[in-house]
Amino acid sequence: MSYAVASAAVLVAMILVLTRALKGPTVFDRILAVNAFGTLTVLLIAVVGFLQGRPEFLDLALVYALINFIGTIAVTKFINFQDMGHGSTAESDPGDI
Amino acid sequence: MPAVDPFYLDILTWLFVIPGCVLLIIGCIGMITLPDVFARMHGAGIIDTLGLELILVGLMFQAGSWIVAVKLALILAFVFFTSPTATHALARACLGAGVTPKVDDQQSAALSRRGRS
Amino acid sequence: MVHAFSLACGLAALWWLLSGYTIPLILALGAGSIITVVAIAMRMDVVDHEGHPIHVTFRWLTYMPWLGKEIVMANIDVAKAIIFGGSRIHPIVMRVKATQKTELGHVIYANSITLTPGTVTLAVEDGVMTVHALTRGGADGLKTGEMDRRCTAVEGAPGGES
Amino acid sequence: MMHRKVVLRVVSKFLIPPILLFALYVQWHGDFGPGGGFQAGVIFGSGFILYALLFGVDAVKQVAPPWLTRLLLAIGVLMYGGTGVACLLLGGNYLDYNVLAHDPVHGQHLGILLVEAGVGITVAAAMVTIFNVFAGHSQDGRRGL
Amino acid sequence: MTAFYAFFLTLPGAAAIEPHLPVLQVIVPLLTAPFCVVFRNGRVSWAWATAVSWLVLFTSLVLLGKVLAGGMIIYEIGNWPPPWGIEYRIDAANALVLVIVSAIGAITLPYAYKSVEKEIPESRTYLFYLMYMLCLTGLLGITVTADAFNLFVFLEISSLSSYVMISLGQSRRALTAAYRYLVMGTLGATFYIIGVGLMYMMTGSLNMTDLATLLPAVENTRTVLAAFAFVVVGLGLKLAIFPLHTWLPNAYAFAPSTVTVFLASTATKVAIYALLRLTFTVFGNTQLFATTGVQELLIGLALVAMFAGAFVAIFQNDVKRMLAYSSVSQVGYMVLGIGIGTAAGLSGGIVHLFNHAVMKGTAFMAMGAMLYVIGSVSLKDMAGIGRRMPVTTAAFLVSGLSLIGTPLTVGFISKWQLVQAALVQDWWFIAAGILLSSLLAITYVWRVVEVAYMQPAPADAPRGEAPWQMLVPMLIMAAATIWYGIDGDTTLRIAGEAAKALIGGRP
Amino acid sequence: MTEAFKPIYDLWLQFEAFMAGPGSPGLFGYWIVIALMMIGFYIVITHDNLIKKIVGLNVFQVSVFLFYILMAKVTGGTAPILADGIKQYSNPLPHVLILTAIVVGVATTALGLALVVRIRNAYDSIEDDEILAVEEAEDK
Amino acid sequence: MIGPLAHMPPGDLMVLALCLPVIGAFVVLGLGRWENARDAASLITACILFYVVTQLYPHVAAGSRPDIVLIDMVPGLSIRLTLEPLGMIFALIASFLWIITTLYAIGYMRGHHEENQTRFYFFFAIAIASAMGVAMSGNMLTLFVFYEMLSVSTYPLVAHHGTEDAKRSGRVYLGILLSTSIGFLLFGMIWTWTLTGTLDFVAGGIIKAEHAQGPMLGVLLALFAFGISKAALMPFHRWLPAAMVAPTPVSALLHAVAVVKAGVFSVVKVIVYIFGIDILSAEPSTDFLLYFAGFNIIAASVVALRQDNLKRRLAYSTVSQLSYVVIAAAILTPLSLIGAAVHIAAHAFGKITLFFAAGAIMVTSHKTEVSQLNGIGRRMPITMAAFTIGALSMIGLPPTGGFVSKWFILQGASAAENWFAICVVVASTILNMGYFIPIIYAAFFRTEDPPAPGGHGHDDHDDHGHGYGIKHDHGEAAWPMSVAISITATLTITMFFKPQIAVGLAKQMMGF
Ligand code: NA
Ligand code: NA
Repeated sequence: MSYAVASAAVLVAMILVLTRALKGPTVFDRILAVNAFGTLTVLLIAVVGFLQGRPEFLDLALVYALINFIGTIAVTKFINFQDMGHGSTAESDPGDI
Repeated sequence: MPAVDPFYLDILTWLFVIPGCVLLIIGCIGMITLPDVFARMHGAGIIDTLGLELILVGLMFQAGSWIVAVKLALILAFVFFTSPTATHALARACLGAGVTPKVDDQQSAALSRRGRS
Repeated sequence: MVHAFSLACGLAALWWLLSGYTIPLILALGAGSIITVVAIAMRMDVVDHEGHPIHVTFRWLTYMPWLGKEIVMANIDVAKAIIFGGSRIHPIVMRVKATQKTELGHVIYANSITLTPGTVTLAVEDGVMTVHALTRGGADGLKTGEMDRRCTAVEGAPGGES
Repeated sequence: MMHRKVVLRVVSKFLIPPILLFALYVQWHGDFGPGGGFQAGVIFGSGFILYALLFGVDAVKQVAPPWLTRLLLAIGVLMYGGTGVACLLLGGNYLDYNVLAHDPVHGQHLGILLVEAGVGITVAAAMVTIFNVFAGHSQDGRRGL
Repeated sequence: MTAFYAFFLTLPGAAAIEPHLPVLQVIVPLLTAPFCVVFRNGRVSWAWATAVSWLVLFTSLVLLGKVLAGGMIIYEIGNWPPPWGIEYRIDAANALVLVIVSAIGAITLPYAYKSVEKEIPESRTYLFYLMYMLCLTGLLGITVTADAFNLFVFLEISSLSSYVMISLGQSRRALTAAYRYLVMGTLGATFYIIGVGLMYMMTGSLNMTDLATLLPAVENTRTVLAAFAFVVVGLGLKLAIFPLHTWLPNAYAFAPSTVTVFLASTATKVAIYALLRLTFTVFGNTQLFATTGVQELLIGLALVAMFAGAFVAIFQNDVKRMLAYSSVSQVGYMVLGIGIGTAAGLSGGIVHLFNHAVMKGTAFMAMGAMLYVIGSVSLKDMAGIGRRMPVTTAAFLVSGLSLIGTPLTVGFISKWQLVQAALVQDWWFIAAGILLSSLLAITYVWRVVEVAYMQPAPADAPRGEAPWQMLVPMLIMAAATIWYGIDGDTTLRIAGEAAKALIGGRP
Repeated sequence: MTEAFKPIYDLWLQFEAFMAGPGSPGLFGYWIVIALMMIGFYIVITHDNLIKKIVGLNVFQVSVFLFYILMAKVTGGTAPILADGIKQYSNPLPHVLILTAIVVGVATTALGLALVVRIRNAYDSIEDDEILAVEEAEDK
Repeated sequence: MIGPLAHMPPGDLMVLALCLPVIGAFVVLGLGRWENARDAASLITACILFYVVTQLYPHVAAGSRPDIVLIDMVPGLSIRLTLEPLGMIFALIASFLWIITTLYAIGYMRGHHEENQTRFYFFFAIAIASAMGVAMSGNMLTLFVFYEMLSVSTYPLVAHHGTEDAKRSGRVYLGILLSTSIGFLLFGMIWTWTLTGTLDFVAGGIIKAEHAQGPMLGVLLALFAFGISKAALMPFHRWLPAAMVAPTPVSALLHAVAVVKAGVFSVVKVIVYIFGIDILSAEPSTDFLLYFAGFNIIAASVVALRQDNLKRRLAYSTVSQLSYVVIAAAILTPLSLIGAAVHIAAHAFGKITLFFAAGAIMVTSHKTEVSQLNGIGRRMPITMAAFTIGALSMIGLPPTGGFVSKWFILQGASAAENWFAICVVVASTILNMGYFIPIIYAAFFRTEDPPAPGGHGHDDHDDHGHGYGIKHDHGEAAWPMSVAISITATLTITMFFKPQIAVGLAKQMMGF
């Protein structure tokens, strides 16, 4: 029961976060939201793993956490000089995070 | 794992999971209601810290084997290290792109513009 | 070399925790894996006091409970701010002193700030952190400098490692 | 000298070795459930990508030179396919591991181990290669993904 | 073909290899592809790919011979019995498609050498050949596999590699074309696996033969109905049936010439084969095709495609694009054959798979040659090209006549078979539609012919033929366009066998 | 439990059953799948931003992964016994399928993003309508 | 059977007859740079071809039907040559008139300083090859192939001048011919094949009562009749006037040698060998053809009356005359069908004479309109005499071939008591007179108009320039043209006195 409650909460949270991801307004809001969504996914995988009695899902959760982190770093690294739809200042240093 | 009455473990789990869920939802609401991306990072912070932690700790009581508990701990540790790092990187990226925080007073407004130096 | 050895030990522990198998094949594979990873890590030049800070382990463990308490408090603070909104939300950008001597120390401090909801480190410079704070409580808590002090303590005596 | 990406650098330096080890753990424990090789490859490759993000593509090219990643890419695929072909040569059908050893169970074990290793190597090498290609190439001075 | 198989058996070692040919057909290109990365040299990769592609062609010819001689070939990967293991199953239908794909693949590579050298930067040519081989692998895999999910995997292997190949085009529009194809292609493939998933849910099997026996029991459930719809729409996207064709014209127009030749002649064909296989083998024992309106839908869309594609083609000034729209129209003929649904209709559709591959290959090869020499395939740059590049233009003319459906070209054979299949069913309007749409084909072909032959060439216009490496494959294809237009019996007979294999004993 | 809350309670039971795995996944899972599918498809179709399209494509694909995971619960769990009594380690099917689909999805996403970057370099835009306008102007 | 080919098997002769013009075409292409050699090659090829065709005549006259299968495409579907009497007539006409037309063309093209002459002779030869193919086709598919080849190969001839106007006309020409043949003819063919499993030309027809009955038969016949738009049944006749932009030798090719002849030839073939007259006369729904053709004759004649441009008037005359063949076939009596066959020949000689004359007038005097021809008979007596003979043949008066064919047609019609056909033939004869007699009258009995002020332009190439650039101080046409005109005019008369070859072959066709 507690797992189900937790998973329900995570799903609700996911929906809330998704609305932010869709609303933006800046690309950074979206990145933040996607990152949070990733964290929630890690949580969901773990909870569902318990719920279904398949703890091997935890490996998957860990992998997901890793990819979430690296993905966020990569996107923030590229966002500054790629200017995905938002004005960047001339002084921005491409290599900098 | 030491043999403990599952009933107490369940109680413990509930004690952790419910606050965790509440914080999770609050953090998400924060991500929606807070004024700008910097402020929303604090909402995300709630999710990444107590929201996640409480639920995972709650699950640990149900682990049933050391190995599962250890894996949960590893996830916790990993998020513990990476989540602030990612948030920090994102904040830097915002400043790098010229997105400055909405702030309440003049001094910090000036600071925020210099913040990326 | 010391760091390489300690890294190998750390990795072996991790392997043991993860695997839990005592089959010779798996153990052999584990040993091979650890050697491979250490070799790659050394090639990458990530095995040093920064990348593998064994020297702070103990002090860090004593710092953790305090940080945990701070995180809980900050969570409650920010949660209130989100729920009740209005005047409780008072975003500011401020600069706080960072007295750590090493980069590792700075990182511990910066991440501690970010890890506590309500404050996010925007920039790390020599001796100064630029921080975005959501609530007055968070900002005031940081201004007391307690966290700075504790992080400096975790860092320990500077210059001892190379 | 204080560097601006200090937080990321220190955290990543700390995380990379465990990540790589975790990848290998997944790799060698993967034969108890198929697909381990792929996940392991992804994790291993991610470790390198994290490194590249921090220290640049050139640094990663020093650790794993392009010729090496390319070679590994090919070796991985060939390990995967070669195991299948080995089955053919030993008189079985393609990927019929039973013929790989005298004992069919050992044969299956060995076959899966080899195939998963091939998959893991391929995926990791592919991730690094793709990242290098996209992050390292630039058109008229602009850096591109 | 059968003789070829007999010849193969006389080769040393043939007996040992022979049982494994179905899997070798796919893994040979798959396992040899990575070497391109190792070579990292355009020329070596080219030579390697060429050698392999001819080996692949050899394999497919042997397989076709074997199928024609002895019926279906079944191969279990890993010796796991279906439904757990993946099974390869070759009958006349896919043996023919294998030959089409591998023959085009083999004949395009010699052509590619010069064309790629001109159109793709040296540093990327090895990547190109790598992708070419992967694409070939994917297409062959789609064709041989009897596993619905495995088909998806191969579909995506071929698609991903084609996206990359298209994006290597010279114009920046190649990038957007590749992107749009990627989006549409991925949607299509995802639709397809949704359909497969639904079938799996109902039957617990992914093996096509297994599905064919299990589906009738559950055919009246909405799930199976939805599965059928998803599969048809998904594959419809891949094969560019109107109105899901929007990705095709730009993808063909802006891809490197070699890619256009290869994809236009093979990719949509294989997708059509997949649709045939799913419709007539997997769902073949159910009544869904006839009762759910899918048949009428396919016929309707095919007719619209035939006209709309050809009509839009008329107004194109870029001839590659014109031919791309013509492909939309020609795909309509093939789908029409599926829609008619009888053995005669199917063989019409299947024979058009082959015939269109040959004629469109010729046409796009001619375009590649023109691009090589005059640097453009725009009508305004083609004035008097008939005299500036007589051989190339003649080859184009042959394929153009075939697109129209002129007798003694392959186009005529397919149209004949299709019209006849429609008339046997008393579907006059379809027969009339096939013929009337040819009139539109006349118009667009004639626009080119007029510019090529009736307009004087500007004095300073570049002239001369493309290198012989390009001419020879082009002429071989043009010759095939005529040869199989004259000897329609061979292809029609195999197509008839294929149709029989697909629909079994039913009429 | 009053009558008024019964439907909500039923829904909850269904949800719980759905999350709990083995057995019938019920309608709940498929609602989610369908919702995700629609959302993803909607994003792909309606958005002009090339990256958003890729995101939509991902959501669409994720719905399929979820779908297969749900199905794994129906059919999974049994290990096939091979001909000469050799037991396989586990039923590879559902996992392999999901994993393969994920690999394909990741590859597609990577390629799509790479294309977007190159498109942006070439057109200075990642808005489909702007790019189309440029291309139409080119056609004339 | 004389000469080197005397002992060649007839099948090989047919292949030779098919290949010769193609070979000639490529020789012409190769000799393109040397005008004289090129034109000589053209002429020599034409002569050899005629010789080859004459070598076939004795076989056919003796009742044998040379037959050879060239290509087996699909079982029941082949490219096959079979020579029967009607085809023999057509082959003889086409190959003979090629010689004359080449002769004429040499004079015309040089006199007119035309461009791209090599292309002209090349495609002319290809068109002849196609016509030979049509004539000798052993089944409907073969006929269709060569029919289409004829359409395509004549396009460059029609659009010869390469002007926008010429190309537009060329498109109309090709557009109508191809769309009707693919839209209707091919449809009808495949339908027939679906019904019968064969497309061979068989005496008595291949469509039997068990294949098709009732209105379906009418629809099928309509598909063939309108699909063969080279027969210029309204409303698909527009291509013929459109093609008037072409040089005159091309008009000759279209109107006399090959194109329209291929059309009516095919119609007769279809009626006789695909349907068979028995099944058609038994089915009332197929009668529409008779009425259509009748309407066509009258309507086209009326239109011709209203044309001032000489070539257009001749073109509409052709539209009308072709329907004589169709109506003759549609009467469905053996006699009328003989008339149809003979009329193909008679019209060929008559109309080619008329076109040659029109072309000669245009090249020599730059006159294109009927209203400009006052008194021209005195400057160009040979030309206008020949024109008169041609006109008489069109009207159907003795001593011309036209009389013979009309005679057969009327006989057939009265035998069938087909009053409609009789009325149409009589009425059209009057109309024909209406548009030919005034020309002859003006040419010989009116005085020449004085030159318009400032209207001089000696080397004006505008051949459809409607009145300006007229030459006034000209004489008879150049000798190659005059010779050609004389020969065709003579043959028109010969057709009256010695109709045996055509009539004999036509009778054989009907099994007499
Ligand atoms: Na195509
Ligand atoms: Na077409």
